[in-house]
Amino acid sequence: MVKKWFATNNMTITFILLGGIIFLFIIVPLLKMIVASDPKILLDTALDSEVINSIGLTLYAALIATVIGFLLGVPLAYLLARFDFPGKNLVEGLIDVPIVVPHIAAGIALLFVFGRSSLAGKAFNLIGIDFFDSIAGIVIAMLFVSIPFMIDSAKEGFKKVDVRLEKVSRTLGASPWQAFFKISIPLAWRSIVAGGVMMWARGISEFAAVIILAYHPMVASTLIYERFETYGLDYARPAAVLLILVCLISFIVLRLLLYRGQKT
Amino acid sequence: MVKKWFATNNMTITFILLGGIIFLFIIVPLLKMIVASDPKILLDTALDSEVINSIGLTLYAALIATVIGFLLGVPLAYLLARFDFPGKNLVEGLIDVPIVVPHIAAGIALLFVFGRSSLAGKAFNLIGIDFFDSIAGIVIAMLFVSIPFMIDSAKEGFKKVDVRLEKVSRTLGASPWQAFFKISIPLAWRSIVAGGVMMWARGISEFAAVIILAYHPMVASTLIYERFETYGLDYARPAAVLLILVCLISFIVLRLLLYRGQKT
Amino acid sequence: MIQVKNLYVDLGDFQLQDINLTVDEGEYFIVLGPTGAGKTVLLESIAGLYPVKSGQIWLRGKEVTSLEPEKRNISIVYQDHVLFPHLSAAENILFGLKIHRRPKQELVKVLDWLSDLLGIAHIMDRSPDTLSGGERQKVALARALSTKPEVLLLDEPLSALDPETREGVQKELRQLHNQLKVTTIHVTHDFEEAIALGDHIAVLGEGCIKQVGTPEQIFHQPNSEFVAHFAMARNIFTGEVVERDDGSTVFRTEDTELEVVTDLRGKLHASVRPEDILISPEPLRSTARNSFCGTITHIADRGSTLYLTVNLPPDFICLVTRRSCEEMRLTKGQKVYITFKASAVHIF
Amino acid sequence: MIQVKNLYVDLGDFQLQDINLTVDEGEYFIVLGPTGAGKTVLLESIAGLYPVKSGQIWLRGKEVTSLEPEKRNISIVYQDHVLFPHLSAAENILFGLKIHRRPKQELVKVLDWLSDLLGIAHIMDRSPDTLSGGERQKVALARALSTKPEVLLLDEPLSALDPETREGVQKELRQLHNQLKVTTIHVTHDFEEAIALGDHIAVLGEGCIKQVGTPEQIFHQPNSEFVAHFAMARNIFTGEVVERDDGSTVFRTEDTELEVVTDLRGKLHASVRPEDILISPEPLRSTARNSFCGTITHIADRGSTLYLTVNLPPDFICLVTRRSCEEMRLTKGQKVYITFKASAVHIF
Repeated sequence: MVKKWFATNNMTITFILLGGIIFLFIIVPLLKMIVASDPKILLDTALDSEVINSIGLTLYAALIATVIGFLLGVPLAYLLARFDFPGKNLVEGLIDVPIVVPHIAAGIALLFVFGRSSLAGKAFNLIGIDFFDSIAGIVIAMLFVSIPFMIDSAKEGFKKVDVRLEKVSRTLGASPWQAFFKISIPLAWRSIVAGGVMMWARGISEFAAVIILAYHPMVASTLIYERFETYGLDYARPAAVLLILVCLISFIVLRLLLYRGQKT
Repeated sequence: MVKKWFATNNMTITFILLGGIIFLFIIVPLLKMIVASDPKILLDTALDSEVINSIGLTLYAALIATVIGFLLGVPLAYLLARFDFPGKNLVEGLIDVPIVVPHIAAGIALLFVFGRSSLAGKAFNLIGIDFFDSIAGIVIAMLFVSIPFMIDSAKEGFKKVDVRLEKVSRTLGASPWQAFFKISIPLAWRSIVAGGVMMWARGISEFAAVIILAYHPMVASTLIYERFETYGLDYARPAAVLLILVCLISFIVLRLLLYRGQKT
Repeated sequence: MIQVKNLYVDLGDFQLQDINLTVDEGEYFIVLGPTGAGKTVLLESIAGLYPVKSGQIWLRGKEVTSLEPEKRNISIVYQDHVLFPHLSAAENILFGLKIHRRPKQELVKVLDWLSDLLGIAHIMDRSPDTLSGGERQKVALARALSTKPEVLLLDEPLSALDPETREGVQKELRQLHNQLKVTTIHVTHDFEEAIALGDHIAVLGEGCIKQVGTPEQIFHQPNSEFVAHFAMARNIFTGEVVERDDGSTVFRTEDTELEVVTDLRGKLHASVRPEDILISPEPLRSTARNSFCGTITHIADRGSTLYLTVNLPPDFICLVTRRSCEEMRLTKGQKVYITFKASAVHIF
Repeated sequence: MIQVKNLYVDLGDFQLQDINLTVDEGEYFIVLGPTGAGKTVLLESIAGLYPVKSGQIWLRGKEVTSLEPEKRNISIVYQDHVLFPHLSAAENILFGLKIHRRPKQELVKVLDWLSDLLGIAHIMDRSPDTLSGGERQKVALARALSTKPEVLLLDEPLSALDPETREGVQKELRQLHNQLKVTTIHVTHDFEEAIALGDHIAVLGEGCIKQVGTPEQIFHQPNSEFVAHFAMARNIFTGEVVERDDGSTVFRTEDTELEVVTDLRGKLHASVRPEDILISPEPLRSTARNSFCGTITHIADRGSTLYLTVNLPPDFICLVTRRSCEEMRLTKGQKVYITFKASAVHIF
């Protein structure tokens, strides 16, 4: 007689039912919206230059934010993984603040600091960068809300690299830079890329902080919102489906590449 | 001669400078906005019943979403932590989809499934629940975008509980339910609460999915956005500062309670 | 009484097959096997904590194969104790009784009984992570005994302890069992531990039961290379440690008396390593306290070394180098003297 | 030559204080100390990988205390090897030379030289996680040697290996050092390993250097209880393993010859445990291959056991029970015979 004590009691059955509700709640809306779409309308939408441009802009701006996040976040992650200093807990807590601060309020705060009338805004204006209603504004909004993902993931990656690997490389003649680029970065690479993917996805998904800084040029979310406000659900839906598909497919492809890289 | 090889080379100095930029980018906007606020205006805003109501509504709706997330997410987390089944990776991947899906699009999808013209919407209407422009709509929008935090955190918590503790309790006469409530839940409690705090914070911070389902009653983010759109930055700022303060203070207090609980 | 019939358990990497065991009421039963032989899984299967592929488990004449673990009244003590970390020692011990909603005065009584029995009254309020290995062990035992189980399962209870505590705990386990007479299944990889404690021993290896028998049967009549491997390394005897009138301590077997150095007393076992035994044609006058005359009954050639079996009785297996053997012209049937120091006898 | 002067290192829990060491050019220097004595940190301090609180490190007459590790040309081999997991064995070995941008033909030459020297040519393309412990060890050694370091630091290089490989690797380390003559500092907690390999030994304990000297000085003249604790447990002798004309293998010291069972040859050490030695008033005719006449020069009372020092020469320390001693009326100055089996002599 085959028996699985852990699977046939009424608790696990109850849990499967309860867990099933929340699981369905997550996938049914997305699935149903995708399945219910008329392929023809979807194709038309995909050829709508306004939609293409806004999705392209979204991906592009999120990518720039991710690159900036990589250049600035990875060094910070390395420092946090390697060194202890007084107040480190506070610094780590502050880095995660963008996740818990309401994004609308974050947008207001960014506009307050980087807007045309602020000091920083004027300084950047001198070198030709304007954050209001511009790609630069979209980028900093995305950067602000998504940077914690990069820092946290890279930090965990560096923590898993035995510091003695760096020490051995130093005794073999490597400078701190060489130890970092030849040992630490290659070994933490997967965590860094995973953080980058999350950061990029989070940047694409941002709406609240973006519209405060830059309603125009319209990112995909803004376009969908405007169509929803102006013409209603049915008109907004195909663009939303398209955006979801682009996000999910990019995300799946990137994750698969990441996992394939793990095996070889 | 005291020497710290790992702290005085030019790489760490460069990293401190680069990391410092992103750290300042995160805290300066929030700090400056809070510091630059006129306490009198802030006080007036805090007494503005519209602001109080919207912040109260936000906290309340996020709390309900968190409670639902607890009731439905914790069982799912337990199943994922304890059992292996074919397609488990897929299920875990799908649970994280709300983090990467653009929130506006998620709102559209939710409205499509739960709106007045949909099947589910009509069914819920029969028992008196309407998701359009209602607290129920705000709650499911918040629930959708924040549930992954609860599930992931609780899952990690349950994974850290030695399954043999449950087994021993079973041999001592505990039913699966008793083992769950007397062993698994108490031992995973900190992770579950931490997940709940994250979920609550994430619910409060949501804007995009909420406005699609329920522009009214206005959550704090919607109110700030409307004031920003209608009257401009200066008028929206005090409410934003107030919301940020409420969020940060709640968050800090909850985290402190959580850490204090850890020590005793 | 517990019976395991044709049990088949899948461990992923390998299987336990055709496991048949009968453990009598009140017996101390040992399952002996190397690390990774699936001993823990076997215990979990008996307790209902691991799914059984096929076969049956009978407890006191009833089939319990598909019974929930909480309805079997079988307790388990894991090797690393697995105490509930959020409960004090006393709460750990009373967990089972509280689950059964026993009245307060019974809880007090049982706690008093167990803390007296195991000598742990002073640590009752402590948290598990402040306890030493030996203390955790005792709390885990008390917790397992609190529900008055029909069967007690012990998973390598001595191997997580340091060598100093181990001997004491082994003695206590014996005493505890003599007092309570609870049917016990104890798994271990330590041959001497098995001999010292077991009423019966089952040798588990390569996914099945290799031999079941009394300790004497296992070490005198191993039925396979696998079992012999456990037994061959030492000369093992059953007997009693007593003090002689002249003040010396001896280990008395049916046939002979060995002088030993030990603080233990009573019915025990002794072992002597073959390489610690000296062979000579005449008796030796030396500091070695044990010297016996016997006959070489068998010579096993192992290349540069030889194993001689010398019958006094009992049989002693002795290791000598080929050069010694040739020089002294040792042959089968010859009378020789075997000599070893009192400190070379290990009592357990 | 490397000199450590008044080194003070903070380890958080405790400190290394007043560390003074002088290691001559080409010497094999052993730092012997118990686990947790801060041996690894001492090596890291010498390599510049751990911050020094005070004191100085001199390398070939230059102070290097505050020099970057990459400019010291000191290599380190950690106990668990710490190979770069993302690089093949060959890439691990060539890491240092590539960093120094050496020409391609030099890389090939060095790789050939090291893979010949250590016999690892066949594993060059493998990834570290597919290598056995012994292979990883050799790759780590080759990597450390690739940059022709002035000083080689070895952190318990033998303790992560299983006992079978250990003896071979120990021999190889000796040979390697004889060939390359690179100044080596090797830390270990194993007394016999220290004796077998060290030109000089420094004993580290309780945060400071307890004694520095040749192996003979350390085991014959321990200057403190702490050092004696390492040395006391065994009779240790220096000498040579040779084959006699009659085909037997003996360990020849200045004063005597012990018959032994070993495959090792050459200048080595031997140890005999005091409890393996038999004492008798007359010579014994037995299978024991070693029997010598000597004089009891000292009796140390340890309660139920006694330690006798018997001078042949050399001195042997022997353990006997009080009863044996009384029965045989052993007294200081008496002539006795000591006997032990060839297999009781441990060669290292």
